[in-house]
Amino acid sequence: MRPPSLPRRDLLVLAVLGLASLAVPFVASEFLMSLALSCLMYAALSSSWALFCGSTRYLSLATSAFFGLGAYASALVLGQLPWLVAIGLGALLAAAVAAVMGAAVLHLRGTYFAVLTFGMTELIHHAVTYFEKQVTGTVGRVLTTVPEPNTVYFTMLGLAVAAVAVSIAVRRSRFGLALAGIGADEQRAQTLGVNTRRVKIVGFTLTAAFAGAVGAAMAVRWTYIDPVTVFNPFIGFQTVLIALIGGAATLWGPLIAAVVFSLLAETLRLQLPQIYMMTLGVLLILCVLYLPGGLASLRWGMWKRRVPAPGEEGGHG
Amino acid sequence: MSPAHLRVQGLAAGYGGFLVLRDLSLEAAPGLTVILGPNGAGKTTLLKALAGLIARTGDVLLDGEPLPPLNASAAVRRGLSLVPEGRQLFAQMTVSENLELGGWLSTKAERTERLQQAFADFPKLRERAQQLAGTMSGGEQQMVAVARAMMSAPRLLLLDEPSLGLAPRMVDELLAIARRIADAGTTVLMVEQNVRKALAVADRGYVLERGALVASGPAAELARSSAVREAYLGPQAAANP
Amino acid sequence: MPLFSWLELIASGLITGGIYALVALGLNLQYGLMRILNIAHGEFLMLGAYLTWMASTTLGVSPLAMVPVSFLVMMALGIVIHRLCFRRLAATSPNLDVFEARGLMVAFGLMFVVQNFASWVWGGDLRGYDYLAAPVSIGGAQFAGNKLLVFGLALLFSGALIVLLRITLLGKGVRALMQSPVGAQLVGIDTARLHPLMFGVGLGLSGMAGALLSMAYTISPAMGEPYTVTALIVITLGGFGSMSGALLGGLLLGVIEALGMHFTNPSLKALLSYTVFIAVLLLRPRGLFSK
Amino acid sequence: QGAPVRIGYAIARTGPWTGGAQVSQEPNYLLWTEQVNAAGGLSVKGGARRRIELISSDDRSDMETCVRSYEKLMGSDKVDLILPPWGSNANFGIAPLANRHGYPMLAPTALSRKLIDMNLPYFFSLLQQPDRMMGALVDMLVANNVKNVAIVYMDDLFGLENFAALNNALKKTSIHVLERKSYPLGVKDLSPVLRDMKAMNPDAFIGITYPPDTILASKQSKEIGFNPKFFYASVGTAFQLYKEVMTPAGAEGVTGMGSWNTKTSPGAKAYFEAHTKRFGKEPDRWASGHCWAGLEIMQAAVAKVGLDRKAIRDYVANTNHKTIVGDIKFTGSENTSTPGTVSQWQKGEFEVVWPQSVATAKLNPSKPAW
Amino acid sequence: MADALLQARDLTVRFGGLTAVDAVNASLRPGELVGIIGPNGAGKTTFFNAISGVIAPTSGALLVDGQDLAGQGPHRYAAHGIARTFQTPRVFADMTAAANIDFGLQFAGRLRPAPALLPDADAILALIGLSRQALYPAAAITPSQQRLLEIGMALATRPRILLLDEVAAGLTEAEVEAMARLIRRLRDEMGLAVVWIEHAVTTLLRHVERVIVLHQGRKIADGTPAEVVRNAEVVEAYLGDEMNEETA
Ligand SMILES: Nc1ncnc2c1ncn2[C@@H]1O[C@H](COP(=O)(O)OP(=O)(O)OP(=O)(O)O)[C@@H](O)[C@H]1O
Ligand SMILES: Nc1ncnc2c1ncn2[C@@H]1O[C@H](COP(=O)(O)OP(=O)(O)OP(=O)(O)O)[C@@H](O)[C@H]1O
Ligand SMILES: [Mg+2]
Ligand SMILES: [Mg+2]
Repeated sequence: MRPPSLPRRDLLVLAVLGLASLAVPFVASEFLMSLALSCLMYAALSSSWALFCGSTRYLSLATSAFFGLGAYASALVLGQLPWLVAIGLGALLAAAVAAVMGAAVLHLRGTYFAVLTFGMTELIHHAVTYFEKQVTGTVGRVLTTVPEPNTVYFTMLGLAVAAVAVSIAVRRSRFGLALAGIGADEQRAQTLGVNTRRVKIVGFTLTAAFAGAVGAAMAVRWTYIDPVTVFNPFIGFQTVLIALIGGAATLWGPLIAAVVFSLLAETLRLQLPQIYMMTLGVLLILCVLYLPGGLASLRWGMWKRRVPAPGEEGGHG
Repeated sequence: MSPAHLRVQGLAAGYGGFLVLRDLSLEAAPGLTVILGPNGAGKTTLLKALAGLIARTGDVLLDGEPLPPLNASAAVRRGLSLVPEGRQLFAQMTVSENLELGGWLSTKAERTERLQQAFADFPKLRERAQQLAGTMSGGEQQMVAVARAMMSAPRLLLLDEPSLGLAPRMVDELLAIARRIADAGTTVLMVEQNVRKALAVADRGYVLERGALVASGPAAELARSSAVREAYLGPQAAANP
Repeated sequence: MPLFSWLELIASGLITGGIYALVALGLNLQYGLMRILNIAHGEFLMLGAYLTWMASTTLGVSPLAMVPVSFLVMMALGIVIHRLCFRRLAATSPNLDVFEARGLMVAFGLMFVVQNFASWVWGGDLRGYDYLAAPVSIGGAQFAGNKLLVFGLALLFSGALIVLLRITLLGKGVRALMQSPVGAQLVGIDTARLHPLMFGVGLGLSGMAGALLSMAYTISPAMGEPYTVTALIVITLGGFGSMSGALLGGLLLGVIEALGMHFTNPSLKALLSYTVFIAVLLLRPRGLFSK
Repeated sequence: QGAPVRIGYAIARTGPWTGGAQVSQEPNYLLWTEQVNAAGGLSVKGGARRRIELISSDDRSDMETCVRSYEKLMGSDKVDLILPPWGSNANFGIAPLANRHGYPMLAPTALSRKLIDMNLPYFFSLLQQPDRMMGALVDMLVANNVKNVAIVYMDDLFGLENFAALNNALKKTSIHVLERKSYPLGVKDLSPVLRDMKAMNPDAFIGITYPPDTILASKQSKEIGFNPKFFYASVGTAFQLYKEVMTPAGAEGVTGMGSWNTKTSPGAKAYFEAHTKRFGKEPDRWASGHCWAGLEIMQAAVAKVGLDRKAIRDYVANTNHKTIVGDIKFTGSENTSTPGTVSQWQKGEFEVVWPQSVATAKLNPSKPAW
Repeated sequence: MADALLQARDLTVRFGGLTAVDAVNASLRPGELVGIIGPNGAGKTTFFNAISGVIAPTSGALLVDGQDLAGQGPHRYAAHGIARTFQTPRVFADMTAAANIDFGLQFAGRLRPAPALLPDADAILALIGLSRQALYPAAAITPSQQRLLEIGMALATRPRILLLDEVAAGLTEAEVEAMARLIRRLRDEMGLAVVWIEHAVTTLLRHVERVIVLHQGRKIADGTPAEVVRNAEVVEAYLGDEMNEETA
């Protein structure tokens, strides 16, 4: 399963993309920069999501929980602590919660897991609401000390690059192979020596750390955060959708989809908001039906000829 | 209800353009017919094509009436029933639910009656009626598969390696059941790897190799034929009658 | 608190619970039996509600008459959707797990499509109308007429579905079909018909629930999600695919929430429901009432 | 005629914010633009009349999209003016941004003391803040000898701030609070709470609620026969929908947040009629009026000082504005001249009944049974 | 038995009211080739599941290298050198045959010394005779080839103990014979201890040194093939007149 692809090539592509993005704030308009920021946000979220969920096929809908926790973490400490520390704390908080959550729910598979992570997200959302109301007497927080837009942009760029770089590294590692084995047949992987429980928890935690860091960085753009905004399940849904449309099992798929998605969103949204959302829905359905490997499989499908598979049976219903 | 007469003429079938069977003709008269052949000969492909699970060309006549291709449920309605390779049980449902579903096209009364017959044939299943089929042992699942196929009271029963995974005693019992079914008026067409035992109970047999029939005749004759003995019964069987 | 008030409180919990059970019917069929976690469930319910609202405010049709109409319209829609999406999905998924995951994604897509279609056609405004809102007094306790109606029909439809699935093999047939499509064909199930039909019925039930709910609640294009979540919680409590479990689960949830609201406050309601939901999933994933 | 004046905004056309945005806000933007353009354009200082070109987009009820849209409008498109998005949350995100870019912002649907306290020079909030609205309500209750009240409120910024203001105001009176219950957004059933309250038989019920819950609480109170003398529900009572869902007879006597109607001023009447004619639906009797007032202020400012945004800001901050909802004057970001008000449904109209100075009808101190 | 590789003590597995494995005591010495037979549902597969960590035994101990592994995850068993195949093949369907083998090498296989016979994936594929199919996706090869691949995957974990569950199912007698020869080779050339479940008794009994017979979860016999075929209880429960034919 370890792809014989050249990590050098992947790293090179990543470096070029990263450097190009580095230039954006100096050459592009403010709007393009904010568009790029949102691309980067979804690239970071969905690449890191796919890192674990794509290969293990554990469909987590908890991204918004980690995102929200990260946002709250930075809202709490920003002002007292420096920016990067706040980002780190966001990642740490999300990772800690993910480790506990993972230990509790990662024995369930399939839609059980999806539904459960959704439920957990809502639980965290309501628990934070209740806590804030009881303890601080209000639900939202105003962020008064916010960094320069450029700082936010470079941070997000760093996170996106890190997410892809980690994905490249993981794909080349035994850890990545273990994740793929879990996705194929978990128990079989166990009998071949994989400590699946540990691998899953580590993977889930890693994914969560990225979402937490992204949440911590994004919070400052909104000045005011409240649970409804930062725990919005749609952040999680969109992450999943982007990853799947791009191809959750591929390295570049989520990134490609994040770009396509953001551009499409920007163009269609202006004239035809509902049509945009409907297009997104239709696109998703078409992808699932006709391109189960995601956008990324479009290109690779052309030159990577598949070995003829005589045993292609299947069919459900 | 009279036993069915199956006539196959010029049958071709395969997977995605790759033909496994070409221009195959055979007949299953009332009684028990066995099909022998090495791995990959196309035995399973033949049964799947007959049951309407895969595309085919050629004529398949049941009592002179053609069976529509690629329509498994229509074939069942016409009285055909297949115990497939891989069993295809409903793993997350109980044994009794699996059996009930075998009688999908029958009335409730018929189902109740046949369920009792199935339990009589396989007492183990009565004991385990409430166990999930997927948790049964390999051999037990095979029993469920056979019993389920019987629930539709078929006129033509197709069995694909029914003895797979069964203990020797069970193989004997199962073949005895197949014989009894045939005697009771159901036409049985059976693929078996357990050549010696199968030929002992069958009326007639065919030998299939690389998609074509290479021998046929009464079972006793086939059992005596040295070609069959050498190919399927191993050297010591040939030496030791 | 006097006994009478207790009874009243429990009765109001039961009524809400009946509505929960009603909301869960369609999803229970689709997810419990067919493994299609139709996350767009609430959206189809919303369509049923809009149909009813439109017919009643513009054409003057009685909302009650729209209940069967919504059922049929949504059932037809369901069959079309099945033809367009799930048929292919079922044919190409290598196993049930993959089918489930992909089905969930398709349902997400449907959610976007339907919700935004509604917002495009009807706008984002909140809508509502007045129908049978007059209180009815039962033994001194008062309940809205429309809620009682909804409750009664919820019980009726749940009951009918329970009986139908018990005396016929339909429900088992659908489950069988999902577990082994080949096996299902081999026992004579016409898989090409049964699958779309049951999906259609599921959607029809959602549409019907929407028609009934529009009598008692305000409607908007974004109203669906909470109903999907409620339905999910209810069928989890009852055990996926168990109609009687969902009815009991719904009633129980209604009563728990009513009591919870009385003793604490509604803010804790969401926390309470999700805690129950997660606890059941973790501790009794086959539902509260499974043996 | 010169180049058009480009005015930009983003607002919810899809997602959960749509309901509010499409009732109280965007229709007004569109109506105003049409009217101004029909009259030959916006008069800009120096006498020229220039057409208005609206540059708008959907914020999808999503903070990030909203922020990005305004960054585009102010940073890249460099529009002449902006109009605010809908709701406190979005305004929290946009206000500092607008301030940084030096765009004056007259927000019709931002209601939070915290936002005022951020002291952003370019930000102005048109609605009365919680202390005023709750103060007026409590004054009214005291004047009508209310002895005790039961309160439900929503768990969000709006609910909590209003609840706090209400408590503050009540503290200064002898009114007894029998019950306080909070509820989460999206509640589907309040009847257990309402039944408890009915058993306590309070003189007044106060709901700090959003439109769906306002209707839910009203319907369920009707259903259980909960008939306090005062039935107050904050947001949504001022909507046409309320009267339709509850029927005019059912709505009779219900009080809530409202501050104007056709009797308030001739301008208000003209606005109301134009709106109803244009969209086939009535504007709500609270935020819509303030939204329109904000547009009037903007229009006057441009006529007076042109499109210099710093000058507009100074003008807005230092002038006593005449608007359809009465005089508006800002102290910092807050509108301190519109008094807190209470309105009440009477024969199909949401009459302002408190304080007397702006009342359009006399308060009916005892709501008829549902 | 001090030199036992693996020792089950009173190993019991219950499913609700059903006792699938009932207080079984058994041990396995290095380099032994042991057969397990018994009627359908006797508990053979369940016994394998319990001694490979796939299910936790209800009670009893399982000593490997003097350590009780009962209740631990399958990866621990793999690390101790216990490898198995599944009765219904469970290969990684989307991966190539070579990648399936490689998987075992990367995990349990990495922890254990490489035997000279099986240094890498290619050697393993050659041994099981699937070199030609190395780059086929595992889903595309036949069930009997998948069973071979299962053996290859087990070998890739570089085990000391190999548990084979009906690897010869569905084969003709000649093919069963070939399979038996492969198994003997593994034992002879690599010194593996092999436990082999198979219903093809005639062949099985010819190749193994010791047979364990399970019946209704209990061990009813444990001895040389010759002893076992003479055991009346075994004949009654399992063999029927299978061996009569053979000896006739
Ligand atoms: N789903 C499939 N797709 C492509 N080729 C297949 C498929 N199933 C079987 N084949 C091929 O068709 C040929 C005949 O297979 P079939 O299963 O009919 O043989 P069989 O006689 O039943 O063998 P066995 O004794 O192993 O069951 C084989 O060469 C096999 O590789
Ligand atoms: N998960 C389970 N739940 C309930 N019963 C089970 C479960 N797994 C196995 N059983 C039962 O335990 C018994 C032993 O099963 P096992 O699979 O070990 O038999 P086996 O000896 O391998 O039989 P076969 O030769 O048919 O494969 C069987 O009767 C089976 O039905
Ligand atoms: Mg076959
Ligand atoms: Mg077994």
